Amino acid sequence: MHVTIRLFARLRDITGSGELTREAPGGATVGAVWSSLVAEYPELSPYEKSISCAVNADYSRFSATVADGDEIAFLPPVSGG
Amino acid sequence: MHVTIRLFARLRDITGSGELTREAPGGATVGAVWSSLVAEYPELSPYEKSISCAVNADYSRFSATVADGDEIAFLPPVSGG
Amino acid sequence: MIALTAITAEPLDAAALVRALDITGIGALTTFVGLVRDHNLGRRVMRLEYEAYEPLALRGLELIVQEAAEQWPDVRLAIHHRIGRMGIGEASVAIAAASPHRADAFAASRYAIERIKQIVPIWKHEYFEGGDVWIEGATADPDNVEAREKAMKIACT
Amino acid sequence: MIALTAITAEPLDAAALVRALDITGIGALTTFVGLVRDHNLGRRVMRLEYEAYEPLALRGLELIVQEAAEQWPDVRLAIHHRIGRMGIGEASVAIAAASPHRADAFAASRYAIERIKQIVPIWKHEYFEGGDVWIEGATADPDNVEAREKAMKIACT
Repeated sequence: MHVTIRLFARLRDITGSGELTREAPGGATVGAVWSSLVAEYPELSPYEKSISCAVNADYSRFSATVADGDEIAFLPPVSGG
Repeated sequence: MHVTIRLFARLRDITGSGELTREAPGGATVGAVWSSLVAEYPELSPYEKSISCAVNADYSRFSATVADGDEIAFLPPVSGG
Repeated sequence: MIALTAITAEPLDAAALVRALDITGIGALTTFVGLVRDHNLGRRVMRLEYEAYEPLALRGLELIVQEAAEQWPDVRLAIHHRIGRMGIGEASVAIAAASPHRADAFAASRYAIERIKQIVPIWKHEYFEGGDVWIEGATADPDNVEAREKAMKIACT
Repeated sequence: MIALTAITAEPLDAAALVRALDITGIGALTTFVGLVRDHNLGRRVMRLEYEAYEPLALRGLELIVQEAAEQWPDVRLAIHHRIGRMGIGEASVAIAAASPHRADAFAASRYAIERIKQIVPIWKHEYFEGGDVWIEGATADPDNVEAREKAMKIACT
């Protein structure tokens, strides 16, 4: 299945793109999507402990299962205000 | 000597005037001016414990000595804001 | 440029108060506006009339600005209090605070309104359905250390 | 009528935010505006660029309004956050709170800014003299109870 990955701020700088489309095996979790992304872009690994995630523009968990066509967003620590 | 007495809010309602001119003996204190006023308007006496005073538009004390021509203000508990 | 402190019979404008502040180096701006409420202590309020001992009330506002500057040296504060007749929803007091950091702006603004209610010689005459009454709150002694500490505690903790 | 919550590329207007609030029965109105500062951590800042995950950032602001409504049922809150490029002194965030009583208006306003900094997916790209850096603050987990309690503590005590 295909998932859209959204990346922001420094994560976007690292991958060079705010939106990527990637293959993921059926039943994959958000965490598995992240791990494949880290394998592709090792510079992302320091964010392992600090990122949050969202699925289809709603807050989610790394343990959540993703479905075909989902938009998975990885959110580095925020700095609004 | 003469002093001008300024009264506000309920105190003004009691005396019927926001500004009175009264005689005071030389060396009189603000407290003495207040006491004569209470003698004149007994309805003021409940304010004995709660009023503050000012002399010539600056915060003062009941123990302060007044001078000829001074403006003595008696301030009931405030309620601005 | 409007004055940083004022006792005025004109309607208040919080945005104008903000514009009166120098915002060089500022990261946080707060405003507080007190409005005439339609109810008080179960009474239906029709309008208020505020009376002030004007020169001393202005001095009181200046004293509050000075006290705040001692506590929060980087905060810039402006305070206007309206007097005269006001209808429901009209602003009786407006405070603007500018500060490099938000904690100080909130604290100074809160301190200012608490102190206004403690020491500034302004009195509220409430006209409610069925009568009217002078509201009597705090005793106006600026040297009362306990009162000042109370205001500081509300503002800072 | 402007929206109570917004993520927008347009300049913010705290006075317009206030006008968006229903002030029936209100006695206190507060605003908080965050401005771009000229210095940060000893660096001379030239400008900022804010980026957001817009739909989730808007949801975050709505969540904060809802959290505030649970804690302070009488408070009405409006929050706008700007994104894109901003110069020194421009407003990045504006919050307006209306409440029957001042303590709640101050608390809800303070709570809102603390929560924005905790959970709303917005990022600040700082362009300073000699370089640029993405500012990374808090981890955006709205379910983190400790974070929420921390914001509540700052707001309420």
